[in-house]
This record gives sequence, structure tokens and C-alpha cells, in this order.
Amino acid sequence: MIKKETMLIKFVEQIALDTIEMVVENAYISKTAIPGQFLHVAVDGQTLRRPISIADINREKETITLLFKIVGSGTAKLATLKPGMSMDVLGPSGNGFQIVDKEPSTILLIGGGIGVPPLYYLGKTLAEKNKEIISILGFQTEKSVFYEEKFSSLGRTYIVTNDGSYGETGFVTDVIEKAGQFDRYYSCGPVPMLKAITAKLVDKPGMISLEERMGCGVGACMACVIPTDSNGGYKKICSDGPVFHAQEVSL
Amino acid sequence: MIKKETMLIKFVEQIALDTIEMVVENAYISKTAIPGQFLHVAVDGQTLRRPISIADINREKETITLLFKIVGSGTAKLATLKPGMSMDVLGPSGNGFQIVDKEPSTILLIGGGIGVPPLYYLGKTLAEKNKEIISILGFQTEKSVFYEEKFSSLGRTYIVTNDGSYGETGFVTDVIEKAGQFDRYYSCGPVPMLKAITAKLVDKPGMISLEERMGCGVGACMACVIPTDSNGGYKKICSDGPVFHAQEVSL
Amino acid sequence: MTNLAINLPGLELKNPIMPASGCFAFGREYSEFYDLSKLGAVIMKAATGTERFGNPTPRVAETASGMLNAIGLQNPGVEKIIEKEVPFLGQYDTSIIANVAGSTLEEYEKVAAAFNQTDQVHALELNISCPNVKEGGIQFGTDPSMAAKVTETVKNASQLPVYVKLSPNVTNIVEMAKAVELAGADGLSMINTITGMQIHLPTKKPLIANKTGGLSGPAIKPVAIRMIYEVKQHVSIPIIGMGGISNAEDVLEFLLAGASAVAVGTANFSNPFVCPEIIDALPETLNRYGFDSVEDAIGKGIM
Amino acid sequence: MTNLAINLPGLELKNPIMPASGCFAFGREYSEFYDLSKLGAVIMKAATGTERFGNPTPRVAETASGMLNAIGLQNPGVEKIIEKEVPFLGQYDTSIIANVAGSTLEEYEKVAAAFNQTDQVHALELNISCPNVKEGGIQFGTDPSMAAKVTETVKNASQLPVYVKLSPNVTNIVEMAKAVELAGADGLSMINTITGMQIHLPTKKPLIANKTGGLSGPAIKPVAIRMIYEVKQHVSIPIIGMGGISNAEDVLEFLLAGASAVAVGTANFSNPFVCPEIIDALPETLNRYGFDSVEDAIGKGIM
Ligand SMILES: Cc1cc2nc3c(=O)[nH]c(=O)nc-3n(C[C@H](O)[C@H](O)[C@H](O)COP(=O)(O)OP(=O)(O)OC[C@H]3O[C@@H](n4cnc5c(N)ncnc54)[C@H](O)[C@@H]3O)c2cc1C
Ligand SMILES: Cc1cc2nc3c(=O)[nH]c(=O)nc-3n(C[C@H](O)[C@H](O)[C@H](O)COP(=O)(O)OP(=O)(O)OC[C@H]3O[C@@H](n4cnc5c(N)ncnc54)[C@H](O)[C@@H]3O)c2cc1C
Ligand SMILES: Cc1cc2nc3c(=O)[nH]c(=O)nc-3n(C[C@H](O)[C@H](O)[C@H](O)COP(=O)(O)O)c2cc1C
Ligand SMILES: Cc1cc2nc3c(=O)[nH]c(=O)nc-3n(C[C@H](O)[C@H](O)[C@H](O)COP(=O)(O)O)c2cc1C
Ligand code: FES
Ligand code: FES
Repeated sequence: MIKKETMLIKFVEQIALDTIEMVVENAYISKTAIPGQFLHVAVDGQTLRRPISIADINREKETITLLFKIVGSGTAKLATLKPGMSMDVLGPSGNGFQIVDKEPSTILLIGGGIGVPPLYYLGKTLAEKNKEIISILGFQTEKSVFYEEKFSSLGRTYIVTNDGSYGETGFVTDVIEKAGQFDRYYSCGPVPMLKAITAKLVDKPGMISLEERMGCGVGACMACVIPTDSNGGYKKICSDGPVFHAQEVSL
Repeated sequence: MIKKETMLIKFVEQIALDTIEMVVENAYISKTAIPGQFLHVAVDGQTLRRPISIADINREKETITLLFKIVGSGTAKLATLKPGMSMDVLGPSGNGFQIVDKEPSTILLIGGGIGVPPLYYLGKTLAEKNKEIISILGFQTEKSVFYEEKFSSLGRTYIVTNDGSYGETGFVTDVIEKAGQFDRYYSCGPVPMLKAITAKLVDKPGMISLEERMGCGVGACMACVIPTDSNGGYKKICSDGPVFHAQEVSL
Repeated sequence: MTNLAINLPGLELKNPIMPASGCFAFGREYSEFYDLSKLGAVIMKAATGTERFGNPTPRVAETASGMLNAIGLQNPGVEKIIEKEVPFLGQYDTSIIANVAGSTLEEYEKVAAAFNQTDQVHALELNISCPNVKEGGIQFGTDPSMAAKVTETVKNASQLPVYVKLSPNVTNIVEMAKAVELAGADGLSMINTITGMQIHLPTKKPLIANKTGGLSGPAIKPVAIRMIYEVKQHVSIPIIGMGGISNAEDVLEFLLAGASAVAVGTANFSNPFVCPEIIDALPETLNRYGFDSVEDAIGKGIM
Repeated sequence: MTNLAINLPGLELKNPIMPASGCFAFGREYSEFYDLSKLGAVIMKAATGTERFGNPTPRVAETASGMLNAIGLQNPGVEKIIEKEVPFLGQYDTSIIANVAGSTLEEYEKVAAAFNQTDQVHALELNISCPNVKEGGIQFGTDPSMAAKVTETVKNASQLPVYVKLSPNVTNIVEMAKAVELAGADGLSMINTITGMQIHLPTKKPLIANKTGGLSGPAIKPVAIRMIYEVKQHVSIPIIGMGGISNAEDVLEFLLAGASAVAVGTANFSNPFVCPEIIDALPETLNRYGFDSVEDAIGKGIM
């Protein structure tokens, strides 16, 4: 259930170009959130809240890690918050990634830019369930790369940069062959990337996490819809998503 | 000349009911400001700046003291600032109190509520010029009283509260007789008080400091005008004032 | 004890606070945050004759102290609303106001008539002002004779009191208000959003897919207050006020300007508890400024 | 090198940035902060036929991301402006635009004609939209035929190019723009303030002594962008855009919507250096979004 919670900021650090890692403390969120869910974060002076994915959780310490990129006024203000200050959030919001528990399997995680964060908590959770994890993480350039070691500790990890300044050159889709066999995939990133991936991997079961501009973040305003493939209905990204089956929505 | 200056906050403390004393550091303002001038203070998230009088200056330490009452959103936000943070101000603004240097004389200072602050810097400056100072300070209630000792160190000081909870009971005008002989007066406070004082002391030379809602604070927008007694012209409180000769303006 | 109750045509409100149409869907989502029985009333999302999918996304944009929206009346259609949503809201001890929209006179008539099927709806809010409907909605809201016509049509089709929701995008709001009063409106609801646009620099295109959207939030409050103040002096039907309300002081400002009750829209998005928090704060706020009841304050700012 | 220059009727601007009328008086105050020669142009405070003292105070109120003003055209009268203020501004290497106001056709005519005496004024901005003049100003600004009439009158009286400043307080801004274009306007200036009100809770009265005031600042930017975007597609005269501009990104947004130059009003009050700071930031901002010149960007957001 979504609650309005106050989170105590424990740690803030820039970990890549314009990219902030923030660790916050909250009992309720840390106990209840699952991978793929997000927090709807209030930012002082802004009319609307900002959706930010849950990048990691430490249940013992009751902390949540957020990773966000400074792209506009809201994220810029969030980046100025300091340990000891607090943050007002709604969460945990949305439906997370469905984890198929039964069989042993190999999982491909494909993240692009600031779509990478939710995949880390997912990957960690899957690794705890003894899945084999392969990760492909795409960034624009070397300076934007983050969490390479963290993903590497979960399994084989490929870094791709658009300009070739680090790791492989090109797009995440260029590396999928290299990654080898896998049973299902999970992806989050910009829509063009998700389009290319879902087209390429049309035969594999997969789930994708989507972004859209939001009003309420709780399913009440109809701002964040996406057409579904089945005849004409809309789903709400904030409450039906942000995670969908790869072939469920029309990108 | 008015400049746009950054001031470093050194000290913030609540000194009476909803009343904040703030000491800020700035070389230019501390060197150039005279009693009666004000600062036009930017407040994060507010469209307009807030005019706050200069309550004291320490030229050696290059600090300026501001005293303000929390009455709305702007002053409430100012009150949350902490030492080490900085403040953007325009100043020193307006024309201050004219000090008649020549003869030895007795000066009556009459302040009401949050009109008290500019009189302290004035009183201190006059005391340095060996004037005799008598002060009458009016407040709503005991909890609102501030700077009694500071004024007492300048000379005889009467505190008046509307509800009689401290000092004399009533209005500042009720105490003027008690104060005895004086040569000229300076006053700052709510308009009804200034009206009563200028009517009562019509035969004495005096100066009063006025308030009005401001736009620009530099004389460009015509928001802050007051009719003058001479036929029909308007003066601007931000640039012609805030200090006027008692009989110059029509209250 | 401070009296928050207020009686309006069709509506015996225990307090003057209701969520605004389109900002609260049909209550389900916010019912997980608090008991909707706390609310004076709920204004439902617009209902049209048949299901609508609305506009393409992006549908919202943030602006300084406000937001733009162009949802485009997405709703499941009036029949489904009556079947599934009204009974849900009917569980709560609060009044229900149905927001009626359409593209043609016939559609308005059909939607209004449909609500006669249920006795759980207490009043209609006639949305002649949604700027996001292209087929004619906007004309209804900006032409006094069209506005009068749709008001009459809906009055004839419905047993319920009708509050006509006015658009602020007009030269003369008083003329609009008088036209719909004359046509039989039982009350007014004002203001709807002001048409605006934001251009997204990276794409060099209007950010909202529909190009224009409706501006709401604190940015528009001064316009709402002005229009209510003007209209109140020229009509004798009550006004439900809205536009940028986010706290109890704002509510009092609307009451003083002439509103008899208020709706809260955009503020729900930043604080889902804004309505109950306002209700809790209202008695103290009224008292602080010398009022014993909501009734007392209505129109007291008019000089 | 990025080209900020833009040529408009009567105005060869070295950059598209000018302070808006009424927010900069006649330049004296801000000339103490920076060299006015930096500005593309200066739009002077409104001139009327004779001296005006304006409205009682309070004349301004703060609102969310905006402000209300009801100065009421306080100015020393056109003759004194020509005698004392124009020569002051004339010292600077910048264009001068005179804002012409009045209560009657005759007054507009007189003011416009008076500016023929000086060759230091480069264009007139015809203020038919000041909401704070009761005697008829508002009608000029909201009725297309009245607007056309005053435009024609002023065009006949003056040798200078005339930019008509439109009021946003209308149902149909395109109709207004087309009417004044047809009547001979050389350009448009938009938008003026939106009429609003704030009620002061402690006194239970409208805070502004004039009751209503004009809303300006970032709050109204979406309305300005929308109106410019709409009008640009229906007129062929250039538009000076304004309403809530406070940085170089805002300027680009106005250019994309169809403005050829812009004016900055309210933002001067919080930051006296806002105009020169915008001018300094503009080349980089244009480049970042792929433009080499101001000219390039004009109307590029229209789809
Ligand atoms: C479910 C979800 C999860 C997300 N998780 C993350 C994350 O973990 N880390 C991260 O860096 N970013 C994440 N984003 C994107 C993030 O929400 C935006 O970058 C952020 O809202 C931008 O705010 P701003 O004020 O800096 O930008 P501005 O452009 O100033 O914002 C203006 C408005 O547009 C909205 N907006 C702008 N870009 C986006 C976007 N891409 N998606 C949705 N709304 C947008 C803002 O929320 C705001 O309402 C997520 C988005 C969604 C929908
Ligand atoms: C020359 C001058 C000197 C002043 N010196 C002091 C001082 O030393 N200490 C102090 O506590 N107060 C002083 N004031 C009053 C102070 O400016 C206001 O209390 C303050 O602006 C209120 O801001 P707010 O946001 O808290 O209130 P709000 O009511 O939220 O403010 C809304 C708007 O109204 C304006 N406003 C509200 N009250 C006043 C007022 N009394 N005078 C002018 N504008 C007002 C604000 O500046 C703002 O633009 C002075 C005023 C003037 C004109
Ligand atoms: C996302 C959104 C959707 C809206 N949908 C409707 C609607 O369906 N019908 C309607 O009459 N008004 C609709 N409105 C307008 C609001 O009911 C209200 O009149 C307006 O937003 C002003 O109030 P506010 O500033 O409190 O949001 C909508 C507003 C928003 C922000
Ligand atoms: C205090 C003030 C005074 C104004 N006086 C005038 C005026 O005399 N003539 C005029 O045409 N517009 C006047 N305006 C309107 C501005 O020129 C401008 O059109 C409007 O404020 C929108 O721009 P902004 O949001 O950048 O302020 C005034 C605005 C303000 C805030
Ligand atoms: S953001 Fe409101 S429904 Fe998704
Ligand atoms: S505040 Fe602008 S002239 Fe005084």
C-alpha cells in the first residue's frame, strides 16, 4: 500500500556525471518495496512530485538507495539535499518486476542510462534466488558510467557507451548476441531502446519498465497512460506499471 | 549606491515572540549604510524581495544586524536560514534619518513593534554624537518585547505594552508626556501610531519612517508611493524614503 | 463550535471541501489514504456518453506554481460510471457530484439523463469548459448563448440540481454567469483551467502532445478569486470555487470572495491528504479571522 | 559567432532583450546597476496626455510565482517625458520604445503625436490593455473594433512604427491580433497582465486598493506562450513577447513560440541584473539547442 512517508537522508554522493546516489532511511518502505517500484518524491518549490526508482534496499539498516540524474529543476534541487535533512515521498508506488521463482534460469538485465537503477535491486534479489545474472548496461559516455562493479558482483556485465569511450561501442542491442543464452529478460531505459529490445527479443519472455510524465502518481489523474496492445485500452504507468510484460503495451 | 550583495549569515536567534535577530556579514553594506536605510532581501521561492531595516552595524566586524518578525511566508523562510548560509540583498536602500549634528540636544525615539529596529542603529549613532537619548518602545504584549537593555544603555527607556503585561499600559502616545523635554523626535511603527504621534507632536521637528508594499525597491515601479502634503505629488517610499520629515507626507 | 456545514441546492455538505473533478478519478485511489466520508462531497471525473481514451501523452507538464494538463476526458463512459463507480463512492457518507461532459448537445443530454438512473448522485457539474475537447466543448464554454442552451438542455434532461462549470478563458465572465443563471443553473462552479502551453526546448515542440493544456494550481488563484468576486455580485445562485487551493487560508479567501464551497484539484497530487488536512484546519482558520461558521464568511470580502 | 541581432519595424536591435513597460520606469534607477547600452531596447513606462498620480496604495501584492499590480499609469505626462526622460535614455546606445496610454481616443492621439517632436524614440507600444484604467482602457483592449480604431488613430497621428500591446483577458486573442494588424499595426506586443485579485485575510478586503490588479511573472508564462503560438500563425507582423520571462531558456521558449524579441518585466524586481545576465547567457543557450542566431529560432516551435 502506498503511504506518505518521511525519509531521513543518510548519504548523498555524486557517482558519475550529473548522477547522484542517495541513501535514505525509512522502515515502512524498506520493508515493503519490491524491485521495480518507485517513490514519488516531493521537491520543495515544485508543483509535482518526481518519480524515482528504488535502486537498492538494505532491510536490516532500513535504508533505500536512489540513483538519479540531474536533468532539470527538480532533480537539481534534490541533489542539494544533505544528510540529516528529510524527504517526503509517496511509496512504494506501482507494480514491480514479477519474479518467476520456480526453475533455475539465466536472466538478462538490460539497462540504459538512468534506467539502470531499478535493475540493480532486481538483480540483487534474483541473485539471492540463485538465478544466473547477465547484465548489459548502456551509457552515453565514460563519465556517465556507474554501478559497474555492483553489477559485476552479480554476474557477467557488459558496459556499452554510445561514443565508445568505455567498454563496447554502440547501443545495448549491439551486445545482446555476445551475452549468450538466457531465459528471460528485464529492461529499463529510454523508449527507443525498449522498442529496439522488445522487437529484437520478441520470442523471449521479458518485462520492461516505462517512464511517463506524471501528475498524481497514484492512478487518479490519467496523466501517465500507455496504450495496450489488446484493443485500445489504456494502462496507467504509475499504478498498472511502471513494469509491464514486454509485449503487453504498444511503445 | 545600491548594490546587489551576498551576505554571509553569522548568527540567528529568536529574541522575542516570532521575532528573529540575524547578524550577517558584508563589507560594502557595513561600510556605507546609514541609520534608517533598509535591505531588500531575496527569499527563495518568493517573487518579490522583502524590505528589512538595518537595526545595527558593527563596522569593525563588518556585520549588520537585522531584526524581523515572522508575519508571512517570506519572513518565515528567512527565519529558517542558518549560520553559514548566505542571503542575497539589494542595499543599502532608501534615504535614512537625517542627523542634525551641530547643537547638543535631546532626542526622543518612538518605536512601535517591528518599527523598533531602525531606531536602535539611529540611537547608537546619535549617542556617539553625544546626544541625549530618550526611548519609548511600544509592543503588543510582554512576550513581544525586545532590545530593552540595548536601548536602556543609550538612555532613559520606557516600554509600553498594549495589554499592560509589561512596563506601562496603552500606546506609546500615552507615555510621551512622561518622557519630558526633548528637541526632536524620530519614529517608526504602524501608520496609526505615526498618525497619532505626528498629530500630537505637530510643533516639534521630527522624522518618521514608513512602510509600504514594494515591487522593485529601487524607485522604478511606482508601487510604494505616498502622497505629499504639497499639492498632490507622490513620493516613493523605497527611494525618496522610507524616512520623511514628519509633516512632509500625508498619512 | 465552529460550524463547517453548508447547504446548497441538492447538497447538504458537512463541510465545504471537495476534491475537484479530474483530480480524484472516482475516489478509489485516495480512499486508500483516508476515509472519504470525511469529505463534504466528491466531484467525479468527467463522464461522457461513451468510453473515451483521451489524448496522447505527454498529458501533463509542470509550470511555475502550476501545471498544464490535457487528459482529454478519458473515462469509461457514463453507463460504466453509474454501474461501477457511483456504487463505490455511495458507500461513503459524502455527497456525490457527477461532472457531465460531451461534444454535442445530444451527448450532454444523454449523460445528464443517464444519471437519473441512480439516486446516489446528488448534483451535476456541467463541464462546458474543458479546453481539451476539440469538437465543440470550447464553444459551449465561451459563448453565452451556447452555454445557456446546454444548461437548459441538461436541466430539462435531469432531476438533479445543475452547477455549471465556467471557463476562465473569456472576456466577460459575468456575462457567462448571468446567461447560465437565466437558463436555469442552480449553481456555478468556477474556475476551470486557463489555456496554456509549454514548449519543450530539447524537442522544440509543445511538450503536451495536445499542444495546449489547461493551467491549474496556485498560479491561477488570483484569476479565480477575481472572477468569483465579480460574478458573486451579479448572480444569486451559489458558487463552488476552485483554482489553486492548497490550504485552509486559501479556502477562506475563496469564501470571502463569494464561494459557498470549494474544490481542491492539483494540490491532491503533491499531498494526497490535502483535503482532510484542510478540513481539520478550517475551524481554527475561520476562528482566527473572526468567523464562527463557513456560512458567515461567504462573500464577506466584497466591498 | 552567435548572432543576437534582430531587425523589426523601426528597431535595429543588437539583441532581442528589453525591459518591459512599467517595470523599468525611464531607466534611471537601473542605469545605476549596469550600462543600459547593453540592452536591445528600453520600453518606457506608459505615457498619458497629462500627469497622472495613479491608484491608491497598496498597489502590488505577491502571488504564487507572480505578482499583482495596479499602479494605474502614474507618469509625469508625455511632455515632461519627452523633455526629461527621453534625452536621458537617448544617451545610451539602445532603442527607445514609448508606451502610449490614454482614456480616450483623443488622448491616445495626442500622446502618439507628441512623440513626433523627438527623434530619439524609435517605436511606439500602444497600450490598449492596461487593466487598471477604468475610463475605457479596458474596452479598447477587449473589443476588436475598438482596438482597430485606436490603432488607426495612432498610426495616423504618428510617424513611428506602432506595436499594439494585447490584453490576454479575451476569449479570442487571434481575432484581436488580426483586427489590429488589419488596422495598420506594425507589430504586436503580448501579453499584458491577466486581471486578478487577492483578498487580504486580516482586513477581509481585496489587498490591492484598486481591488483588481494585473497578474505578471512566471505564473502567466504558459498563457503568454500559448497566445503567441496561436497568434503567430495568423498574422505576418512581428511579435514582441513577454510574460514571466526570467532567464535565457524562457527567451528561447518565446522565440520558438513565435516572438521575434522579448520584454522582461517582473523579473527585474528580484534581480536588477536580469536583462544583462540573459543577454550574456543567450548565445550559449541558443547554441545548446542548435541555433546560430535569434532569427533562426523564431517560430521554430510551431508545428
Ligand atoms: C517510474 C519512473 C521511475 C524513474 N526512476 C528514475 C530513477 O531512478 N533515476 C532517475 O534519474 N530518473 C528516474 N526517472 C525519471 C525522473 O522522474 C525524471 O528525470 C525527473 O522527474 C525529472 O525531473 P526534473 O525536475 O529534474 O526535470 P524537469 O524536466 O524540470 O521536470 C519537469 C516535469 O517533467 C517530469 N519529467 C521530466 N522528465 C521525465 C521523465 N523522464 N519521466 C517522467 N517524468 C519526467 C518531471 O517529473 C516534472 O513533472 C523515473 C521516471 C519514472 C516515470
Ligand atoms: C522600509 C521597510 C523596512 C522594514 N523593516 C522591517 C524590519 O526591520 N523588521 C521587520 O520585521 N519588518 C520590517 N518591515 C516589514 C517587512 O517588510 C514585512 O513584514 C515583510 O515584507 C513581510 O513579508 P512576509 O513574506 O513574511 O509576509 P507576507 O504577508 O506573506 O508578504 C506578502 C507581500 O507583502 C509584503 N508586505 C507584507 N507586509 C508588509 C509590510 N508591513 N511592509 C511592506 N511590505 C509588506 C511583502 O514584502 C510581500 O511582498 C519593513 C518594511 C519596509 C517597507
Ligand atoms: C489532471 C486534471 C484533470 C482535470 N479534469 C477535469 C475534468 O474531467 N472535468 C472538469 O470539469 N475539470 C477538470 N479539471 C479541472 C479541475 O477540476 C479544476 O477546475 C482546476 O484544476 C482548477 O483547480 P486546481 O487549481 O485546484 O487544480 C482537471 C484538472 C486537472 C489538473
Ligand atoms: C509594476 C508593473 C507596472 C506595469 N506597467 C505597465 C505599463 O505602464 N504599460 C504597459 O503596457 N504594461 C505595464 N506592465 C505590464 C508589463 O509591461 C508586462 O506586459 C507584464 O508585466 C508581463 O511581463 P512580466 O511577467 O515579465 O512582468 C506593468 C507590469 C508591472 C508588473
Ligand atoms: S500519474 Fe496520475 S494516473 Fe498516473
Ligand atoms: S518599490 Fe518600486 S518604486 Fe518603490
